[in-house]
Amino acid sequence: MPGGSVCAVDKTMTMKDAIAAFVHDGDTVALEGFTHLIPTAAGHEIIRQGRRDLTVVRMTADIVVDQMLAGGCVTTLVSSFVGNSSAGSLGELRRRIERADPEPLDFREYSHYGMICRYLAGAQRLPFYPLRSYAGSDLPSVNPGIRKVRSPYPGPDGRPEDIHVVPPVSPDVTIIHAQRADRAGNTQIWGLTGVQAEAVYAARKAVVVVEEIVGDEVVRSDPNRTVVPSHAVDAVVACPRGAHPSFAQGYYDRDNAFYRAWSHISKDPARLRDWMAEWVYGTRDHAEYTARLGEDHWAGLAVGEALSLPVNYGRRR
Amino acid sequence: MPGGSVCAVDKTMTMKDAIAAFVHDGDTVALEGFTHLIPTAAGHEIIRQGRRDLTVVRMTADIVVDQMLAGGCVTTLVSSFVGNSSAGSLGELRRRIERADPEPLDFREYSHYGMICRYLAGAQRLPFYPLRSYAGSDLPSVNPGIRKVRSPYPGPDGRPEDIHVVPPVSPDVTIIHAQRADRAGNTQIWGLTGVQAEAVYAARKAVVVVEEIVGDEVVRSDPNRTVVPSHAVDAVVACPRGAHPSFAQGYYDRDNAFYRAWSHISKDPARLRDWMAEWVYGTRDHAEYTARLGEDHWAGLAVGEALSLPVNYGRRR
Amino acid sequence: MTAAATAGTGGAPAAATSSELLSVVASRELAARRTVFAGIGLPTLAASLAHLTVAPDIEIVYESGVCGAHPDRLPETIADAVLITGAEAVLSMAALFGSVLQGGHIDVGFLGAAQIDRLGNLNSSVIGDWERPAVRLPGSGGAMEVMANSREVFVVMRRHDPRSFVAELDFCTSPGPDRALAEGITPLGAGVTRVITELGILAREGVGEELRLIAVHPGVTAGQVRAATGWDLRVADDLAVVEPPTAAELRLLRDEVDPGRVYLR
Amino acid sequence: MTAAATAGTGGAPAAATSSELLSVVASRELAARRTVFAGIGLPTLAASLAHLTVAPDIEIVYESGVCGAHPDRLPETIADAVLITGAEAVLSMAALFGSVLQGGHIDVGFLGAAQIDRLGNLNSSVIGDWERPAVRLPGSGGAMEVMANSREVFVVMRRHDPRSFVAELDFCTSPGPDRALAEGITPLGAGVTRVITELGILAREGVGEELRLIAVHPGVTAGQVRAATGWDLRVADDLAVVEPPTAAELRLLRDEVDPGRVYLR
Repeated sequence: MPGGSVCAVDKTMTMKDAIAAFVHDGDTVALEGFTHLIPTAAGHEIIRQGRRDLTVVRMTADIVVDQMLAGGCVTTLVSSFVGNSSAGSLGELRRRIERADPEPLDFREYSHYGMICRYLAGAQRLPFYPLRSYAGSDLPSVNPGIRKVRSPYPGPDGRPEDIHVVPPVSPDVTIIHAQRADRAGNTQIWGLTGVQAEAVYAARKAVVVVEEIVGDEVVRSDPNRTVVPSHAVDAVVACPRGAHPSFAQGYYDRDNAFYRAWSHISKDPARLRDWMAEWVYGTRDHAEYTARLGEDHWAGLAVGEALSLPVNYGRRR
Repeated sequence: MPGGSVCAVDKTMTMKDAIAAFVHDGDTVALEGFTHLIPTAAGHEIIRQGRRDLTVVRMTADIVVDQMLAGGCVTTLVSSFVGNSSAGSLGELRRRIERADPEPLDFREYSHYGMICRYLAGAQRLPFYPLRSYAGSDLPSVNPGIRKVRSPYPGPDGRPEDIHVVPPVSPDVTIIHAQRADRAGNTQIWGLTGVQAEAVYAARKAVVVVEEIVGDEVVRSDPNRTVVPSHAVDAVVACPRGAHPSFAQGYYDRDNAFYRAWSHISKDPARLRDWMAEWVYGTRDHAEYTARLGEDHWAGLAVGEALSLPVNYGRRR
Repeated sequence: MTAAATAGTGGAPAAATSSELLSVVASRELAARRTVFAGIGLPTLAASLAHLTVAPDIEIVYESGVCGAHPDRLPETIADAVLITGAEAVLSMAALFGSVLQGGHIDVGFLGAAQIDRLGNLNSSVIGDWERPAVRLPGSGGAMEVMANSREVFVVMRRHDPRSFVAELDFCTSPGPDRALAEGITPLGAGVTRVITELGILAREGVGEELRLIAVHPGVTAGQVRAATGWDLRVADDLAVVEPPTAAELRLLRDEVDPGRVYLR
Repeated sequence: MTAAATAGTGGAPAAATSSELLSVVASRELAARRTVFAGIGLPTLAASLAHLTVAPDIEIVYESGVCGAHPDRLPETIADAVLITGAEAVLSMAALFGSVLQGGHIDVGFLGAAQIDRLGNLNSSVIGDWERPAVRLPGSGGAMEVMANSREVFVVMRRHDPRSFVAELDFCTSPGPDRALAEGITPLGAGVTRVITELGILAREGVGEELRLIAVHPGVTAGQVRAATGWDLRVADDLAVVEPPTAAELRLLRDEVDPGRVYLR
């Protein structure tokens, strides 16, 4: 049988090369990570490379989406929550939607589970996915993508039963952030795993950004921890602290002060422009961004140790 | 905030009490575990307690189902694979289906993914679940449960698209075997996790049989390992080696010799009757069954150590 | 000996703040409930206090996937790292929304909103027109799913005024069962059954029922609440006065639930 | 330096057994394939040999949920514990069948069957009538899904006789694309494209095509194969003779893939 000694395909790339190779003008790009492991660094590199006319798919359109809007990358947004977490508003997004300033935003609005089901349908190559949301909501009246199907089975009361459905989403590329992967792309996540696996399987191509690339033996010591197997991954990018200002469980904590600050930064177009100039256009890459934040800043986000107890996978004797 | 010191509900029960409380004549009972962690001991206790007229739902109807058929417990079987793994045949099942001997068996046949989708629909409280199986198969002609739905979205070629669907299954009780749980029912499984979580969520009640009950701190050191949370569990039964002749990753290996032997035992009704008398009716409980197998036998199934490397969940400083 | 029993001893605590009042009143409504779908803030405070008083077996489920959290610090978001370390389970969002929430495992869901109407329908999407709103709010998130799939929904509204309690929503994000049934679809739960505000408690029994004022805080009159409500609010014949937070409740809230006063500000 | 290149040195190995022959021939057909959905037995041997020869990047996916297995012993079942320890990933069956298989990630699926017809439709359910069969076989398992969702399907049949290669199936468990299209449903893949037997290799290009005999093993004639087939089997104009297993292939199979001869018996 093929053993561990055989070299698997090496999919590691720099962030610059991965974005250049897998994100093109006009693409549909999913960025996932629910509060945890938000692929911010990838979003910044998309802005630096000046991508245009993107359709961005993201359940929680938060800071990184506001930044991509400010970078002029996005014409269409598919989302179920457009806010700066519980910390306030997204200034650029609100200007785009409320006043078409500086230009209109094509917003396709769903609910959280509607977005999850769109990924599930995309991942499972289904024409639609049924869900018990939307009945009586005004959302279907502004989103023709939300439709209904009649069940071929009688309902609980014996009469015909209708249920809402959403269509699949099949991004050109999905980008996620994770704690670690091997060079072939076997990706391990712990803590909140969100909708990352479904978003990757729904996409034509997938880029995984990780805190660290680890040896095969690390991944293989715990195969249940692998949330995305290598066959679904096209590029692996090592980018420590690439999820800032969100957090990476066991690596660094959420930068809550930055979330609160963002509402003020993004509210003022001039201040937002300055911030983008300094932190995105004014940094070569994420390493420069993290260095500019400074080690004192990172020390404030450092976390202590709470190790999982090992389990025995067993070995035939 | 509520801390770890608060006592959660204790759901531990003996196997005898759990089967008496949660399995009734005429019930629909799902037993899941795909090759790994098959709840054999629970099946034996159902036989000992003389349950009748059960509808058994199990993807792979294998040895434990053949035994429950021989015990006269089952009138209806819902399954996608009726065979003794790759080791041969199920004698009692074949007699029931091929010759209605000693009585007919109502067999509702699906494919593996059809069964998985029935559990998914049950767990998600959906009227149906769509899947790309069954087109052109003869199975829908003998199973009116398999139907079709027209998608409300145009197909890839712009024309209307049809897709097959299966109905939900909502067992009265689902029984699974797992490596470990806490007393409240937070259940951790590693290795093959099969369809256990979906089968539990699809059911009205759930019984989890485990190799060992562990302290809260063990489960909580690794919450991503919890496949079934306590809110979905009604009883926790400690029953070491309760999955024999199947295996429990990290605890004991598969008894392949028994699988091969079963084809011969079950082929001969007299021999099958003797086996049932000795090993099921002739044992008070699973502890007596495992003791009768003998420590030499168990030594042959023992496994060595291959520990997962720990991950850091982190702690705020 | 329960914590609630011991916390009643000692000197009288300071008067309750608005946050404390809402948390305590909401916690009492959770008596005997088992599973609560809660966001961070007052709902978490209420559920945590209920755990120490009227609902010892309560489990808080967070939209992010966490079940049975045992944080050693008060979380600042529904996905705070401290909720994960030491939790009993972390589920994928597909499992959480599909099997747990839509599967029917939630007894009480907590929701907030910018607008609520007499049937407990909620708006968290826009003020004004959806296409070009005066104010773009965050949208549904999981609110629509919490409404459709929880057995009942509690709403905590700090502000009780005619701009929030409206005769007609600008947009219906999360519909109660009446609107769903009008479409021929039967939801699992009863929709909003309790609205807890700075003025009192509104209640609704289920399908076809309007919210009614069932209790006012001490010193508040039914007339004041009706004036603060944008529709002709019905008042219960047996209108009660809310029992103020007890010394025991306040001590638990201040000393055990939120000693750092992250949410009790 | 590849293993295949080095294994050719040394003395001539013993002649190939039937199992070895089928494994070697199947392995060659996997050239440049990436993901293979395989059961235990000959398919695993073929994929493992292909990994060492014509398809170094091949990944075997097992129906039980295992991806990227690195067993230190030869597995006896698709869910053998030795497949899990050291694997790259273990998925739930819902993810495996939903996202991996139905999601379209499988290049080649391996299937067996009791009966196959000229279009590559397969029966693994019953001999005789479904209601009261002469022989009840295991049924679909995941076979129907492998057929519908793999880009192509390879069938390995030890026995090549008119009882297995039939004009009309007793029951169609796993239909090829022609039968699905007749129902107006377009499947992902081409259905069965290769059938490897003790007599030779049958091939089929895709929709609307019948299986044709494209190669025979040394010493076998087209007439023999036609006589062993229950329909009027077409024979390729350029009928080839299968190159026998090379010494290198046999050494790899015997020394590295199945040294314990678990399946090569």
